Amino acid sequence: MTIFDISTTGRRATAQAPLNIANVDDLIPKALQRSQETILPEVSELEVVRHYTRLSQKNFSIDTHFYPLGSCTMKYNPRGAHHAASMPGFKQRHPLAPLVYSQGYLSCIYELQEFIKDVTGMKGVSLTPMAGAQGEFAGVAMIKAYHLSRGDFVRDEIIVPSAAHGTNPATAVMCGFKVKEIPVKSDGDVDLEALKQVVTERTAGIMLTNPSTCGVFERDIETISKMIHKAGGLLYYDGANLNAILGRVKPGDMGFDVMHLNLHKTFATPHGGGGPGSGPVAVGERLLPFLPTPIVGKQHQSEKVTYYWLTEKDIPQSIGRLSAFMGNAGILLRAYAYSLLLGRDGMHEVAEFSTLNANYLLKRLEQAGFKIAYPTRRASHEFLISFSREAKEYKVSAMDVAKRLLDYGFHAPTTYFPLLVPECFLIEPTETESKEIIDAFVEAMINILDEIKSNADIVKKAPHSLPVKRLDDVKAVKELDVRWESGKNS
Amino acid sequence: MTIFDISTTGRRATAQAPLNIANVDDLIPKALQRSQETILPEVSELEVVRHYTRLSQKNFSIDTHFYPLGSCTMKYNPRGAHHAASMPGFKQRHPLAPLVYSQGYLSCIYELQEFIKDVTGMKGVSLTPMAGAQGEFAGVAMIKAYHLSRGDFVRDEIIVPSAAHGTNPATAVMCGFKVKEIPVKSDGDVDLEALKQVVTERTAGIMLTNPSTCGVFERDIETISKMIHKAGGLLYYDGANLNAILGRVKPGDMGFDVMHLNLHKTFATPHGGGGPGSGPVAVGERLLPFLPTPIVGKQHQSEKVTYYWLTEKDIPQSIGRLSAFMGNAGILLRAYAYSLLLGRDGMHEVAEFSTLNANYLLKRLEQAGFKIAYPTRRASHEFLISFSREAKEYKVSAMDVAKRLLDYGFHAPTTYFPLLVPECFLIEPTETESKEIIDAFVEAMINILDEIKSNADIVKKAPHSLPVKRLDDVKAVKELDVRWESGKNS
Amino acid sequence: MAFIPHTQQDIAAMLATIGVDSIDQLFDEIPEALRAGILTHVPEEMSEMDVLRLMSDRAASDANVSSFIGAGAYEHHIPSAVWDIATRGEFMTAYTPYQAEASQGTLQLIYEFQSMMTQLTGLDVANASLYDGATALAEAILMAARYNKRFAGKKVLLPRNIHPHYLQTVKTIVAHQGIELAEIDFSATTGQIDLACLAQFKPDDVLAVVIAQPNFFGVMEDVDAMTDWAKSHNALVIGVVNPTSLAALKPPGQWGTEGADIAVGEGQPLGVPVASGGPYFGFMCAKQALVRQMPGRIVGRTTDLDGKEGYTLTLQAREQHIRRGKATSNICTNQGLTVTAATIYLSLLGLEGLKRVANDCVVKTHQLVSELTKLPGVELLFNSPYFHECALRLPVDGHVIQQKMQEKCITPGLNLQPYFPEFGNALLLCVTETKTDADLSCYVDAFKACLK
Amino acid sequence: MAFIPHTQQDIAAMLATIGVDSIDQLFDEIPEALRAGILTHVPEEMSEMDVLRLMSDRAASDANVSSFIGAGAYEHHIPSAVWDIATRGEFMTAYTPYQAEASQGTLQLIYEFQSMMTQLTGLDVANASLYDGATALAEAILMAARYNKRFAGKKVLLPRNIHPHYLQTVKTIVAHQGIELAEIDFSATTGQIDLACLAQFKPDDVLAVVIAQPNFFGVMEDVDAMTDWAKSHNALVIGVVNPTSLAALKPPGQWGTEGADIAVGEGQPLGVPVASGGPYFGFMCAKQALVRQMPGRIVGRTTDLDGKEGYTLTLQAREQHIRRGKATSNICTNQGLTVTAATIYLSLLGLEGLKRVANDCVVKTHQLVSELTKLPGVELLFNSPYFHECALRLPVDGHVIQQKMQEKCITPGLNLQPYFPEFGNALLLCVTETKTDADLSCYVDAFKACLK
Ligand SMILES: Cc1ncc(COP(=O)(O)O)c(C=O)c1O
Ligand SMILES: Cc1ncc(COP(=O)(O)O)c(C=O)c1O
Repeated sequence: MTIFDISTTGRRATAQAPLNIANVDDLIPKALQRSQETILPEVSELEVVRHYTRLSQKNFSIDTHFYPLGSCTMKYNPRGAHHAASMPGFKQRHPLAPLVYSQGYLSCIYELQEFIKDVTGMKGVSLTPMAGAQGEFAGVAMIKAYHLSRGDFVRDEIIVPSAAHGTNPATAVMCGFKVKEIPVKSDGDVDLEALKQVVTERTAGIMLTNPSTCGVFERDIETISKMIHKAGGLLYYDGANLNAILGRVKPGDMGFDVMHLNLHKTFATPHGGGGPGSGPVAVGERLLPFLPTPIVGKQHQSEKVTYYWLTEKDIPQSIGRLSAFMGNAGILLRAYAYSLLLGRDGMHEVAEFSTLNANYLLKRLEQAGFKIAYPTRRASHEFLISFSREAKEYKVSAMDVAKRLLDYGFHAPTTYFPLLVPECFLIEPTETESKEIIDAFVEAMINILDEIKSNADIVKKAPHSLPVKRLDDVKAVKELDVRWESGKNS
Repeated sequence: MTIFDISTTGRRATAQAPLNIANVDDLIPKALQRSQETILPEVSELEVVRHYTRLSQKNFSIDTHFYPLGSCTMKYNPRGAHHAASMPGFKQRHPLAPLVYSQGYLSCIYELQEFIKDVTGMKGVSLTPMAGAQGEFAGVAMIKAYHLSRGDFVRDEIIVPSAAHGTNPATAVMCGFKVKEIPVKSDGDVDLEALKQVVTERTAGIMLTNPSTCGVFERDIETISKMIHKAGGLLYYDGANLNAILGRVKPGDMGFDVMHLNLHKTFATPHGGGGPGSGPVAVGERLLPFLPTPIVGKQHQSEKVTYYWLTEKDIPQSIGRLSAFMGNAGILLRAYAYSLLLGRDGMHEVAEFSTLNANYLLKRLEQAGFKIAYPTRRASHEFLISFSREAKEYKVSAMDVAKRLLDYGFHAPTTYFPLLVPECFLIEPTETESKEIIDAFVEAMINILDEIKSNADIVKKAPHSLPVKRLDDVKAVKELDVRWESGKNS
Repeated sequence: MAFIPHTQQDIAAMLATIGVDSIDQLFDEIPEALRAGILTHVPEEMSEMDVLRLMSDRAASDANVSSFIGAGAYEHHIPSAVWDIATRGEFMTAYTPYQAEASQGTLQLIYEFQSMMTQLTGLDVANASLYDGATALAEAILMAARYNKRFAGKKVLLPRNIHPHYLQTVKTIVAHQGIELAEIDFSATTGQIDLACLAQFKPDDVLAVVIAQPNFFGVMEDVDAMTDWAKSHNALVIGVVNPTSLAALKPPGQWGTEGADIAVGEGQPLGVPVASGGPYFGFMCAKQALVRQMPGRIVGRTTDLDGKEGYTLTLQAREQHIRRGKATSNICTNQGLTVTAATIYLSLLGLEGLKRVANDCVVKTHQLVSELTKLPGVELLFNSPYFHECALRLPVDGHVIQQKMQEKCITPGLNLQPYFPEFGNALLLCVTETKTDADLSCYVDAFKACLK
Repeated sequence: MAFIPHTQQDIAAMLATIGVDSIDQLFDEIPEALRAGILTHVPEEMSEMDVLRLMSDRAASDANVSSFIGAGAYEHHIPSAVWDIATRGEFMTAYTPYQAEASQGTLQLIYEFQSMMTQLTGLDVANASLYDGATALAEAILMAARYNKRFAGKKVLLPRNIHPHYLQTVKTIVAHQGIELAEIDFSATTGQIDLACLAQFKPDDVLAVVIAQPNFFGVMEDVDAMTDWAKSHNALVIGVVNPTSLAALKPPGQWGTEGADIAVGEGQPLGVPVASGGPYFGFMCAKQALVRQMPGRIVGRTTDLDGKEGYTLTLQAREQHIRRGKATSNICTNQGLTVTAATIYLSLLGLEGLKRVANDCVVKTHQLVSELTKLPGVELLFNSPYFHECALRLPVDGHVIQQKMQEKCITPGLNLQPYFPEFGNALLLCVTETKTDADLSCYVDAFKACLK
């Protein structure tokens, strides 16, 4: 039942709009007025509350379930950070408010810029990108601007490992680059030989995550860095995995020139059922002139500290503006609060305990007979296992296992990413989960393994206990139905 | 799994207490210090959030289910009223704050007193009682104080209809009275003959609800009122059913001398899983001197209006104080907001539409073959049906039907109250529910009736789809287990 | 038609089913004479926006004050998670868990709450809440009387150093049961119960002794001696305790050699905002022997048809809806939602966290008091150890200090004058963990200025 | 160890299972040289209480101003239910619904959102959101180019009366695709797109025309004429619309004879606080023919193994996680939670409610403007009908007015000077339903005082 199916003509939540309807016939030319009525739902306030409260209960979420979605860092989102960002003064501040009504907000944002410089080892930060992918866009656009500013017009290629997240190649293309994919070796590190082949004078840069999406630390990073820099290219760091090394290794120290952070991952801001996130970019010396605007500056005016906006006027070579205002301000405030809650020691602990949890879970699964993709390697904060054996022997796919895990009350890990490991799970427990829950997850996995051997059908037809059974994705594409229409079945 | 079962020694939600533990050894004598450690849970913040979020999902509630619990007025609790009462200035105000920091709060409370006088037709109001039962206590104590103040020492009896809510006789006893029960006739009205028998010079008063707990309007109320008053007694109005006549009939006009309101019913404040509620008392002229304190007064001081507290000094004959401060302030603020949201017309509509819904539901159930307790009467905002027939023919009890309704996604109506109607349901749909949901409820009832006839076991063993099956109440008493202990099964 | 979903068509269809022409007709059993006219004091309907604007303006006029009043309501940090979860619709808009199978969330939570409270108080059983601390004390006295049926002629000893409002509430509520309340005095030097006052009572003169720990003045009583004295006189001991303090202080169940019999108190410090005095909740714990005399709801663990564990209301035969006139109390609706908050609060804090809170309050109160008592004419009213509240003698009228400090948006504490005129100028102040060193300095500076 | 549950025993047991001696050892694959020292700019850990205190002090310093700025972010009443429900953990702490069966709540809600947006815009399909209105416009232009593959040499016409920040964002984002952007001017008298500027373009010169309705100045465009012109030149039409206004204004799908092809806009007015500029959300709707060129997530209705209806992400082959370099956009994380809020908002308001909001804004803006234009030297910048924003010419510097009105805690609007110096002293103001008559009087009084 959608909200449209509950709708009844003439019903209204009367408390929520002005009590009288103002006449605008003299103010809006007739020809511009709406004549066609929309079919928005007509429902009571109770119906709305009940409908969406019940809908919400159909979701798995961090607040209700272990959610080891690799590459996504589904850790506890502190309610305190949410409250701190929801103070009326913050919620009511207009983005174009005069500076005098902005010092509270700007001071938080300025400090967050400083924190991010600290943990990344970078020289400058712009918080405006609204998600990781927009951070990538900003970063690659800066790489482009850098080369162009030096009169270096031939560099039209960005190198990306085959294991990279889809946003990496997609971003490179959006920035007008060609993508050169390079393979990953069987130990999870980049194939240096292959890399050598593609590094040329056309190389604008390389995009890497480290630890990589294979769940291992790229050990040759210093070599890669030298190789790329020597060829005149720059290094982009995809910060999706920063959680694994937060406060322990600074991307700047690895030789990266530019990076984004996913605050909705590493800084524990809520994922919101798909967003909003925030993807600040941080840069080394070379890319400082190109940072996207606006940025918050700080000045001392006769004893008093004031904060202000740096715009294109201050950064004339900036790649420009990426949003109507300055990105996802509320997410930035949450990340700021999170930083304060953790403090510097807490930042280090994020890396330590997310790594401890991942390695412990890896070892337990290995002992239970699961196939580890990179068995000779330490896990970073996440790791890969493969169901290729089960797929072959029992015709049970990684997706089947994922669905079956839902029945056991666990959200499934990321499946089929990266693509190079067949039938894989990318598993990221995060530091905020306890040993007990990891042990319970292992137990469920062992049970499922037993089921695969004894009664594969129960796995193949899973889930059995959710609001719906296995959904038909193919039909969803073939018989495209993307909006409610009166009279359509429901 | 209780929160204790999740607990692990040494675990902590560190953000929630001071980071360092202060030493108090010099400040608290050793002999007074705690040595025995308690076993409070030791859990992380995520564990707490997850545990209680998941627990919450095991509840039915207005926000998730139709909840036609007779006598309880489970209507929509406007989120706006909740927000209005949760403003930081209200939440932070200390109950003993100086008047200068209290004018905002007191002005709301004063106006609520005025609103309540308006809808009850009474002369004075004290908002301090914290629930209906405490309002009853205040009211009956005032009746006692009134008689005593007149030197009338023999009145030691309170008359209560057999259909009355349990709090009525319990309150009378708490106030030191003997309870005289009188029967209700087969048409739901009080048996006037029987009443005549018990009205004597020992009659301190009578407690009535009108509409009564039988779901009908007591038509002889004027006669009763005269009868009691003539005998020197006073009339107490149990306001639990005020929803049925809000703004249409004022208890003061019916001859009642004192009453309580259940703001958590009639004024839509949330029931909170058992409370808090609020049970203001309103009185006619005679009982004004006895109102419990404190009350909010208003004065004009040189152009300026100020609000202040009336205490025992101002009301020397007051029955006194009923709470440490002034009752459930936050609930009063919600009720105030609700009054503003409804406005005077909205108040009338409460009575109209709660009555419309009840009569419609009654008629539909009657047509479907259910046995109506008072078929010749209009329903008030609620009504009684009886499963005595089904109990006899199919050995299915009202409780069985109640449990089966849960499987259909409806909270059960009130069962076995009032006791005089065997195997009964007291059904109160409230005005905020739609025709559609009432129709769906009727359909479920019809289905259950079919099941009773075709497959009674499915009803007798219900519920089948809830977190637990039918619970053993007898065991809960016999093997009393009212607290978690380490090592006990879980 | 705020919150009423009926369309004109709905109304017409429903009236047709019922077989009447108008909604008015549904009220035809009500005598004409009783029909009320239009309301006069309730204003016209307002939109949610207008109500929020109005009430936020009013709330703002009471806000932004740094308050150092305790006196029964304590400002503590409330973890953000507490009310985020407690106000989830499933908790907030459910009612008393009469249908246990559809209320396992609330029921299990109350069971956990009972478990936490018995742990904190060192007693055996707890109920699911009473209205507030004051009524909980009144109910405890009624309970003691029920337990000790031959109480006629025996007295309940109520020290004058419990919260004056508790004293008043108790008087109102127990007035009708023939229970004799004897107020006993406190020592003017120690602030503790005056042992000399007790000498008059012989064994079996006393039904119960009430002991507040800490007492209204923040002073800590010698609970062991008092409890042993009570026991030696065959009296029950009712402790009135601050739940935060229980993390630092000996629990009532451990007082003296036998322990207190009943512990009650105000639950507000456990995650409930001070909010003008309510909704708070009263808690009550007791020894096992008293369980059948307890007022209020109690949740028990049991099993379902499949043997799976579950929770349900138990011992309902004590309650008004079953026992009517013979119930242990008339209480029905209690303070469920604040209990929900407190349970989440206690889970988040744990004993360790609660102890940190308690100790921090104690230390900060002493810190402020030691600064203030350096000032001329400011001195401790009592020479006993105190917890997180302290009564001070002032060189000037407490009301005047209050008014002057108002200019700095500080409420310095409760002016004791109206409550205990015998002290002359006196102030009861409280510092909790919410106050920073800077807050204390502001206080001291503002206070100094008042003395000038 | 904020939020980390590990006890010493846990750590020891886990290390033993892994077979290492210390957590440090788990990092042994990382070259020594890369190990960072202690952080220097991140401060020491703070408790939640301290963080809330710090940030509430800061927030308070920005608060209590009555703002009349619109310019892309609009203060509207947000029903209390909206965020109470949107912030339920199940919505707020879930991620992109990759596991459809465990995400039916989010998926169905997005499906409902898509349905509402297509209804409002009069178009066929909608996506699940883009970052904000500005990026949505950029994506719409990229989408138009993908749809019309032979776009080389063709221009996208961008009127200078769209939001200047949108213009800047578009330039940043579409810079790398060889799309030619042609800025076109607006009429200095009407504020509308200057038709004279269009004469230079012949049929097939133009890839797409962007039309903002209302435009940055609040002025309403002749969308029918513009759309018909575009269509006669074989260009796509991209409408940039304010969603509140859609309740009152002709939907893009109805512009001209054929309707616009794509409609985008800022979703913030639908229940999202202005909150310093984000998180908001960009919406995008289009004609069916363009669906496979859409960026971002789309939810479709389908059935499960039992034939029961359910929801899932669909047309994923457009997206980066499947199509990588060939995806329709690099967007991955979108603005899900604000979409959740907007969906609840639209359900509560309905078309009727939204129209009341829209009309109230329109009327109040005109009310204020008519008062102000009575003052000497204050006049309308443009002579066209305007919606809920209006550009005024001032007799004094807008910045000075702003500073003076600050004393009354009023922000009178956006000073247009930095954006359009050619206007001289000019102000863009907006009045929404949140302002009362008293607020408008205060504004007028304060404004008058500035002119003295
Ligand atoms: C490795 C990696 N890179 C980039 C991204 C893109 O980040 P976002 O979703 O915030 O745009 C993700 C997130 O899903 C990711 O996992
Ligand atoms: C008829 C009646 N009277 C009195 C009460 C007692 O009110 P409360 O629960 O608020 O104490 C109730 C509530 O359950 C009731 O239904």
